[in-house]
Amino acid sequence: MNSVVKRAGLDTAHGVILYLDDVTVSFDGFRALNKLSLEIEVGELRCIIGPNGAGKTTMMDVITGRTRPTSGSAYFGQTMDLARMSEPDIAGAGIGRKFQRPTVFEQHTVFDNLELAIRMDKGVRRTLFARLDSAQRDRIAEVLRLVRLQGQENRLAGLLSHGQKQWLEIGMLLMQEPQLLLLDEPVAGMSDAETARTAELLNELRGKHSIVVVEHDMGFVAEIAQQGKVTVLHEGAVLAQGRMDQVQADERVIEVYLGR
Amino acid sequence: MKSWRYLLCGAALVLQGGAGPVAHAAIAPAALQALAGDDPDARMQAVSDIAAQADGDAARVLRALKNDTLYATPDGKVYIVDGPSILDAATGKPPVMPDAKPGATLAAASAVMPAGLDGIVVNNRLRGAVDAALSGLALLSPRRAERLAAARALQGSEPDAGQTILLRKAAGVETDAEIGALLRQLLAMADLRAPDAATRKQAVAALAGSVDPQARRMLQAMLARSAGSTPGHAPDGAAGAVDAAGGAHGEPDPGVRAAARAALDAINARAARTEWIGNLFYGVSLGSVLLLAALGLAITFGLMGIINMAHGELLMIGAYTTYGCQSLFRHYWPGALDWYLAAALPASFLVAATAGMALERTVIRWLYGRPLETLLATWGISLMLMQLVRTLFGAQNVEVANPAWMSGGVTVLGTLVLPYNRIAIIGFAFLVVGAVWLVLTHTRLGLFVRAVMQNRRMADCVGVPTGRIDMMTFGLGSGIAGLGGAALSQLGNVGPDLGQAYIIDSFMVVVLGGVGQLAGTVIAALGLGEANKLLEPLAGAVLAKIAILVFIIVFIQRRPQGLFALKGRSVE
Amino acid sequence: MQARRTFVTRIAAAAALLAAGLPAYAADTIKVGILHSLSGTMAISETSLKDVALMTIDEINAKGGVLGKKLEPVVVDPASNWPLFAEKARQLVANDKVAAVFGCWTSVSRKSVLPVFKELNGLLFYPVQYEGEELEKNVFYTGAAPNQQAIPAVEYLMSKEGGGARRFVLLGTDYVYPRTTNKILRAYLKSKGVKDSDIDEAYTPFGHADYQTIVANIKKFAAGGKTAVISTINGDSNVPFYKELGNAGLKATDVPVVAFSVGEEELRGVDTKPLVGHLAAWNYFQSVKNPANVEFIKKWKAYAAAKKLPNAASAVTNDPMEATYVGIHMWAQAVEKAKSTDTDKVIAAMGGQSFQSPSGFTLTMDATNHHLHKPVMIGEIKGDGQFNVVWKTKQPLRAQPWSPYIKGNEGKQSM
Amino acid sequence: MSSNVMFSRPAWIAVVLVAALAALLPVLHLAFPPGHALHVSAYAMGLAGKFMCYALAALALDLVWGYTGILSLGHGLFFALGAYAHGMYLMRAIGRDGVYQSDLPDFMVFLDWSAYPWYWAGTDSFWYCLALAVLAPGVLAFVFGYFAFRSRIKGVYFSIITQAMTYAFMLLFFRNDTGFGGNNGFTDFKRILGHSVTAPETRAVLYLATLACLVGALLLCRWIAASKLGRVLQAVRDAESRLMFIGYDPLRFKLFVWTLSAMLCGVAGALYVPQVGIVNPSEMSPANSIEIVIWAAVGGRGTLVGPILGAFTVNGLKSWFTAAFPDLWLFALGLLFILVTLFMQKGLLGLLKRRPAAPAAPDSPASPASPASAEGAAKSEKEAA
Repeated sequence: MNSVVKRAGLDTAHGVILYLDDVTVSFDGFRALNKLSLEIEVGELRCIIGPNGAGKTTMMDVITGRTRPTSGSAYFGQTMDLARMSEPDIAGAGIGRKFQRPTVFEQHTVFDNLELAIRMDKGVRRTLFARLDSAQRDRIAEVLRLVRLQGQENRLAGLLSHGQKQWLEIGMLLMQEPQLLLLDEPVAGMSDAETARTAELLNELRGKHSIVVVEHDMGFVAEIAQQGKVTVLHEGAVLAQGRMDQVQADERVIEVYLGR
Repeated sequence: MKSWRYLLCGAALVLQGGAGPVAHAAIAPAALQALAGDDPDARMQAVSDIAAQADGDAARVLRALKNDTLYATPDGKVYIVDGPSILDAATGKPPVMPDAKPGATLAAASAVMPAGLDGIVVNNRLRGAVDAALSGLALLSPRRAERLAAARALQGSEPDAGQTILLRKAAGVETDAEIGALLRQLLAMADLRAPDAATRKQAVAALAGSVDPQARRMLQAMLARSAGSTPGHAPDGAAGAVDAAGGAHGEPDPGVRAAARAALDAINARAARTEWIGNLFYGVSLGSVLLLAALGLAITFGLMGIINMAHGELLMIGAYTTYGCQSLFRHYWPGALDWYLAAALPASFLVAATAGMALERTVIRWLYGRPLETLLATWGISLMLMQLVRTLFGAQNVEVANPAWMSGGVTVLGTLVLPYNRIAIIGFAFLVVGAVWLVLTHTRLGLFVRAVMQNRRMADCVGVPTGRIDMMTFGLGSGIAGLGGAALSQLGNVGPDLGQAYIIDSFMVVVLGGVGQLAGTVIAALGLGEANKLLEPLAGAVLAKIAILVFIIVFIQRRPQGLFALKGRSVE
Repeated sequence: MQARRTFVTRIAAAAALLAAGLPAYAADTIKVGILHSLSGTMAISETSLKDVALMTIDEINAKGGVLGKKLEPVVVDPASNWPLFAEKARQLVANDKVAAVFGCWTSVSRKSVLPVFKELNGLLFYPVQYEGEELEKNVFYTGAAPNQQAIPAVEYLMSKEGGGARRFVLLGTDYVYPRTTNKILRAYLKSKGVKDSDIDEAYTPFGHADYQTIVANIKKFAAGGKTAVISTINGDSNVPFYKELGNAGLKATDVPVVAFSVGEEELRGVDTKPLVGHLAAWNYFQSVKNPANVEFIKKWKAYAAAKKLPNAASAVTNDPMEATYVGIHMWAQAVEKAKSTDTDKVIAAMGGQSFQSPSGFTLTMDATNHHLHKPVMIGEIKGDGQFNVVWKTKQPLRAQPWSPYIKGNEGKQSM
Repeated sequence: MSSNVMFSRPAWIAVVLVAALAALLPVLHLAFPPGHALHVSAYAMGLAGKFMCYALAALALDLVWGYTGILSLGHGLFFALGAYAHGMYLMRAIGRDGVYQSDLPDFMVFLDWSAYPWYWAGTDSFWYCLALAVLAPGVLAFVFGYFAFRSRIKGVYFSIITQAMTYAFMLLFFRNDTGFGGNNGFTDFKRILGHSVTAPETRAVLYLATLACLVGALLLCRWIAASKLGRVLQAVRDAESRLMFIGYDPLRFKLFVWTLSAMLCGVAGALYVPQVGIVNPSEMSPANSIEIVIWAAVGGRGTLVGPILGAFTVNGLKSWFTAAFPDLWLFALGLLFILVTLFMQKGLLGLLKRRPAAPAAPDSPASPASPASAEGAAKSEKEAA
């Protein structure tokens, strides 16, 4: 089950890269996801909002293979059944995930972090004999620039600021050249300046990858969603969907989310 | 043993005179002299002869013999030297000596007596005879307990003629049902030898309810064939099998044989049942031991996540504290020695708890969040504690005696003996569990403990003194371990290595139960105990233990979080 | 990378320390090695042997030493770790140049040092009863061979006095001494017409602490006829075993237990009241009455008190301690006779050495098999943790390290 | 800038230097007569040889603990298995010189066995046994590891079940009926490949072989650590889930390093037996496994020189203490462990390298290696490179 580099089998014929169909996840009775259905189109930047416990993270878990749906199906493209794949396979297939709390390899340099993430055969033997070629070095340099960490490459990741760690993590995702990027609260705990730069970064990425952003910060969402679709989750199901202004107008949303 | 006939007369006398000693008759010096001599058979004879007197003097001498308080001088004068008092065995009066006052101490006495006053050695054979004789006398004792004990003591061997007569007498006057039954069974054994089949048949029927191994042996003998047949192997005793080539049956009458077979089956069935129940009890008992050993760890390791390799040594500390208390009582308060545990339990808790808190403050607190480093540090601590005990108390084990009320056991179903100390420990184990549960769920400390364990930072913020809580939690765990040690001291060794014997099992129990799961620990302990004890008869002690370990390894594969795993949404 | 350099210096240091370290020894003393575990599982038994050895050496020095030189004890702690035993033995013989080593308890520790003594032609005095099946030029065995302990004990149990046992439970810890002893006993019992169905053999692991099942089985087995238990349970497991036995109400008058590894020292850890009447077979008991023993006990108690040994008040003597005592004295005598500490000369001189031992007998070292001629005594446990000697041989028996009851041993009786 | 350079120039020099010096011992041993100032006694050489075996075991353990963050309390088992495997050959090599002059080892004759049990088949071949010494631990580790890692057993749980494993094996091997000599194990070896095991030359060769293996293992581990795989291993230690989500399958990496480590331990064991002349089940006692961990910790975990240094220090001290203060040495040793864990998280090596401490990585039972020492690891990597 070597994770393969060429995106074998990713078939986006119908322009849809991710299908969630009637996905239900329940932990001892509690339904974290309740018949959630969702489609992400190729190249789309989708924002997902929702109060705590709406099931955002669980949804991420289902997509990345950490949690198996109790019922329903999750497909990557037309053919890949995410419910049957292991985390590494899914990652290899082209789904990158950024966690809520930034997780990078704190004991490694920024450079090593990116190098580890680089898109290649990640089996044991290949890793043991791996050597960096110039193309890969260029790629790393490029990403460094993209996530605004040039000049930091030899620092230990553990020494980076919170925001920088977030970016580094995004950078690692980019090194994987994923088709689909899942970003869990990318600006949580960031200063306004950092938030702004992150927004820029996402806007640069728009179109190059399909991106799903889960976020609380409405301002940020408004900034990156632009005319794109915004989905509101509530109690594990889609409550509303549409352009930001539509969603914000929807009184059910106001009811549960903006809460008053 | 023809002596029983005298015994009978004596007994008769006793009966006439009602209970209690009759007209005083000194003991024949010849008998005493023989007793002091070293011709074994003569000594046996002497015991019989003395027993034959069946009076207070006889009983006194026999008891003295049994208790190693019978002394003799080279010229065959025999004295009962019991602590400070000296009595002339023959008369039961203080010895008439030129210059020794009555009640002089042994030292004083031996000073005035001919040199070489020396204890009369008893070996098992003699002791057996003495016991039998004493029981014989006790059969007619006014006290029920004594009679019961006597009747029990007489089991295990076939009564001889003289004994039988006495037994009939006793059975005749016996009012107590239980004792009566025992006596009748003893008599039934004698009746098996009776000439007429009817009596034998009755006897066999009576024995069906017996738990006496001797009865079983005799029944088997009846069914066995005389020629080349072994007791314990009973060929098919259907009527007509008599003339088969195998030689004659022990019991000629087929009817009686059938009855005997029925009786034997009844006995065996009961024995099997008893054995099964026994195994269950042993399992619970072993489980309770594991539980006591592991409970402290369930707190320090389970709740706090400290891999405390010195846990075993905390058990040891508890055990040694118990030893200390016992010694103190011995020394200052011998009268209350039986109750030293009452002091030992709190003491062992406090000492171990203090030691634990000291460890926590000095070493462990610096290692929170680095569980595998605590492993190394506590390993070092355990080495030091062991060596410390070696230097203080010596490398040898020390003696911790069961209090009188904890030694011996209660006999159930006739043969199964449930030792009091094990029963006590089972009870104690559950008491401790209950106490811990209460502390954790119904006290402020418990609340804090759970708070800190669930979310240290948050607890800190809401003003829980996490540092102190850590210390007290660890102290609690250590204290529990101390209690465990106190309990273990009642079962096995108290030595420097005591801890090492339990540390691994303790970890297995906690991990199997599920870290942080008190209930899990309890179930795991009992489960392992039972499993071990049910396997042992089949596989032997070693393989049983190996099987258990393999089971644990496999089980952890299935449920990496132990019995009581908490499922939930994955947290990054 | 300076780490590597210190790593070099460390090797060098270690080598220097250990190699060059110790051979410088003063000519006016004779060094003797004491190789007993002072830590780990065997410390329980071996520590007191170390102390007795030191006491004996003091005693000899007090009398002017050997060859006019004082004895200088070299004590090491092999920590119940068998490879460490070998290492320490080599250190004693090769570096400290000791004239003789007194030590070892378990068979495996002896086996692990044997090659060292053979290679370096050292001298080992082994003070513990053992399984036999061994004969080494460089070793003198002052403990009992099976025929000096096990067989007489069983004879006694089968005798009228011993209760005339007909069925036997051979119960032991699973290692070589019990295995061998039981193998020999089984053969012996067979030769006495005991059927296999009347022999039950059971083994428990080291440090086994739960004897409920075992005791229950004994009880069951005993229902089949007059039974005796022959216990080769290893020191530490005896306490739980005896406690279980006592509480399960198996009295010595019903089912006597004779033990070969339970002496006064082990009984210190037990409440003996429930055990009265159970037996042990040794070549010495503290309770034997003779001047030599009185003297020995007095010296030991005095030494324990003087050296403030833990619980010196309750100090007792036992068989291996006596064997150590005898061994050291005999070695001293042999050295005097040989006028040298040279191993071969001493070995030659050891043959026929005799010593008035605390056991009340004069023990002689057999020149041909390096074992002592020893008396055999059977003792019954008393309430005070001492033993009543209920039977003893008239004179010392010659050891048969190669038991005639094991096939392949014919004509192997001497070196 | 990360690179796959194994050693810096000075490091190379150091390695060669140490190896050369160590290799000198047997030469001195053979060349000079006892008593000569330059003579190295068999005792000292034996000791050094023994320590090198320990060092190899510690090195192997550190590969899984220090680098990958998997604490094994069962490495003593792999060590012992290697020892037993080689021991089987040595027992066969005794031939008829045993007590009972039989083709079977004494303990089998003694159990009245008439033939070798099946699992002894082929053990009369030195090379087969050598292979066995590597494969037996390897296979066991692979199987055990596969299931353990697959069910994501981590941290303490893993440590405990490895302990259960070695404990179970110890009990198994203590049984006489298991066919490995029970408590006495294997001892009284006579010859190896026809040469007497006690001959000084044989000793020298064994010593050199051990040295070669140790250096070889050091280079191998260094090479792995310096490779990208080495960095993946540390990533497993620090943030396994992140590693998964960038497409690595931790199971395979753990399994690889775990099995390799077990095999190295097997080698150490195999070299150990002929030099100490005995192997018995107590080698499998949980305490022995813990000691290996302690060597690594004392020397400095997460480094490669550290464990070697630690093994020599701890055992050197042990050998010295047990002779110098037989009654007190446990206090000293125990204290040493405590002090090291409290004040020298990077071990002795940490003392030798003065470096500013770095911030702590998020720590949880799942990532045992303490942040600081992991830091030490990362650093020592850097400057070795």
